[in-house]
Amino acid sequence: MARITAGVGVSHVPAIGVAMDTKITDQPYWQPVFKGFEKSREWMKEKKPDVIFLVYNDHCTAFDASCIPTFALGCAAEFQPADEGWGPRPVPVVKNHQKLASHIAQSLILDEFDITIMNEMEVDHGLTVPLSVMYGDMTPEDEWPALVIPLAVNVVQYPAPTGNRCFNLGKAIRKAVESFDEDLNVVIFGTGGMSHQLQYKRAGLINAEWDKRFLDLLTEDPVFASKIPHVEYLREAGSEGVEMVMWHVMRGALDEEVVEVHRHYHVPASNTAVGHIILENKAA
Amino acid sequence: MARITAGVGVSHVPAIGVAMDTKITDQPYWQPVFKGFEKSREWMKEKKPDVIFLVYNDHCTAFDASCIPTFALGCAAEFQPADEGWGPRPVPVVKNHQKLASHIAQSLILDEFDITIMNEMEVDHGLTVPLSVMYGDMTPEDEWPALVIPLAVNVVQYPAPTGNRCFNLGKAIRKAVESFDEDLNVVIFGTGGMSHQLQYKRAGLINAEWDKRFLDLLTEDPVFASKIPHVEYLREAGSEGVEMVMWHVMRGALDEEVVEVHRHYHVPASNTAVGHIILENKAA
Amino acid sequence: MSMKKDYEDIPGTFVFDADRSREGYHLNQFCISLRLQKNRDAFNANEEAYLDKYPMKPEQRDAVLKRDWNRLLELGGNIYYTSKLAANDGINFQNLAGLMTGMGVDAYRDMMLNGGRKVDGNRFKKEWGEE
Amino acid sequence: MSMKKDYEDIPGTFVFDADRSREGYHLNQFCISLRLQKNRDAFNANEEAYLDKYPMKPEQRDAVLKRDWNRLLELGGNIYYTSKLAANDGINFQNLAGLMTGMGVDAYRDMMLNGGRKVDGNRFKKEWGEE
Ligand SMILES: [Fe+3]
Ligand SMILES: [Fe+3]
Repeated sequence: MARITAGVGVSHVPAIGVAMDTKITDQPYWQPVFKGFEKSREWMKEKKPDVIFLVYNDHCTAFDASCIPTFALGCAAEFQPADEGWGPRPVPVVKNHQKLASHIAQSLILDEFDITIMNEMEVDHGLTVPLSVMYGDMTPEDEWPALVIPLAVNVVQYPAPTGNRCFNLGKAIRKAVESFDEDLNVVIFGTGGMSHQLQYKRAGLINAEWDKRFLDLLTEDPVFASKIPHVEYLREAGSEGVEMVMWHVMRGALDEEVVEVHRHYHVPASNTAVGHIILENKAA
Repeated sequence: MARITAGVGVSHVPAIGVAMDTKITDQPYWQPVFKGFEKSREWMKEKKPDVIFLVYNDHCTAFDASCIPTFALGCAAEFQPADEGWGPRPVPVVKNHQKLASHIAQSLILDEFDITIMNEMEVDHGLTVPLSVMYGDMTPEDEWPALVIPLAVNVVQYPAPTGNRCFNLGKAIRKAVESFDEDLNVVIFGTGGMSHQLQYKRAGLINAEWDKRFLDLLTEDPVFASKIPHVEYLREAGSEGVEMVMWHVMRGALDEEVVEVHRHYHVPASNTAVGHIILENKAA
Repeated sequence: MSMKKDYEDIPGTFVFDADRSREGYHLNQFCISLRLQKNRDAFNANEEAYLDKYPMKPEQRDAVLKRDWNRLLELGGNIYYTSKLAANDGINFQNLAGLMTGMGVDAYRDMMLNGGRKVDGNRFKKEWGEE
Repeated sequence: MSMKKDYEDIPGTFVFDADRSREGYHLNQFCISLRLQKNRDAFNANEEAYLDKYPMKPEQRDAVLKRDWNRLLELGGNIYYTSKLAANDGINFQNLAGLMTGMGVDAYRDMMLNGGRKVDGNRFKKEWGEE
């Protein structure tokens, strides 16, 4: 049977992708950002997930304003890195575990999650930057070491799904994975955040104290964390900080009690606080 | 405040649209189909809804297989009748109450329904045939007497949302409508069905007994009706009979107790059993 | 995978689930492209060349060219898609059903006028002598 | 309509809700079109002619032509969309923020290096002397 063994929370700042793609990660500005992922890359090598279930948001790339799904599950065979306005990232094409993806889609809909099924989709930095930081440098000729099932969450147009809804979606994803008859080690990623505001006169807001409390809660009291209302993210963590609702999907898919095996926090990467956590199920 | 005063269940057989568009409704084949809508057209004139919330399914017209939303709510200013392969129907463009539509979208997402917001969408016979049978002949130069908010439900790729999910969505739509500060008379339509199978060797299946029981339950025991599992629709009412899950959205938006003011049932229209019911809230 | 399909014992019926949808994807995308007149014109001018744009399996392509309506469904086609190919050929839903059932258009129409196909005897594959 | 907006008292911030999305629709669709090189080329060759394809309001069009980044947001633009216009001009997210805040690119970068904008004093409009 397939099982979810661990969860990864990680920011997906586009400038981090640019830093890797332009080979400037050892510059003083970037060095401390990447230092915090050294242990993560070791962990990935040990953990060797067969499949990554990757929760992210599209940044007006694959989805324009004509069609805005709350939850869009990628069921295509593969996903090309998108041109976001400055050319596609030079990273491998993302390959799906198509049977597991459509099994999850069916299971979620019967569990009363109103998923949108995507049979064609390009993926932007929201999906590829987490893979890059966790796996290290890769060229388009390489293959990502794991298959990837993308779940795109609307966090651009208000309202994003509630934290509670995301948390319960995580539980339903776990149930779906565990009812799949192939022996697969699945790791789930929740991405985005942490505190940041990209727009208007309050741009540049960072709230390190709030972010650290969020990381603490995620490990220790995830149900409480999932009840944080949208307005708190917006006010305390910046208008784009609301991306953090996606971390609750990851957390909901794990055991109630988890072991925090790694944490990394750094300000800034471009406009954003970089946060990262690795949580393992105890039984795993 | 806006309020939902009544619900309409009605089949949306494409051949019914063709019969109206080609002016053959008084032929012996069609006459009994349309006879049953005479009272409905009178009722619409009396009832004068400001807005129709119209639950229907797209038949691989606006949505191809690349993107399959479970629930897609139309938030565009207007919706053009689509070319489904034999030219667009000669009926008026469908105009939205855009503010109410986006109010409902927001309210539903905060109520944990994972709606897809559509800001551009063409509409097929699933939406225009119910308007035609309820309002009578209209030309593209006319205006539909009501504004229309379309909700497209996936019933083409298995699984459709459950009956229970649809019923609860109806309740959430009602709550959203009632929290909108404009005095509006809203009527909700659930469309599709009744029993029919369009495909393969069992095509032509009709189950009048099952259909009539469904209509009875809809009036008298809607919660029980909403628990009917997918396999029962598929087996008893034909593979395309599963469209009837959309009637539960309509029923869920009404009071527990309703008055059945009209019913019509006829076999056949093309491959399909035509069913129609009008339910009013008692207080309305 | 391990999700049991409680609808698989219904005779003469394909439930268009994720497995069928995956199998029929390019076939169905081809069919829906015929919704638009310019695509119908291109297809009708040169079917083979038009089909080259859709990476479907050889047997799917063959079923399209032969208008083998049942085979299209067996290979992952869905009726709402294949009906667009039928519409291009001037075949409406009812006549398509006449062909798929093997009854022929007139006998099918008569059956519908007489109340349609009864559900008794048509609920389970075993009633059709299938397993 | 009667849904109360509990986020309206946050200073220097637009929450891109349904009302803003409706207002900014054509503006945002224009911006996202610049995701693709062929559209960037067409826009850069003749901005006015390219903008004619998008039925936006005159003041939105004017703000595009003037690259008035804050005005774009005030008129229903969303940062993920307007950043595509900025990218076309060679302005990245950080430098765009430098412009929108009125701080200028260098002072903004320095603020970020020093831990970013503090939340204290930046939670409520009244803290900014706004209402
Ligand atoms: Fe992001
Ligand atoms: Fe239908």
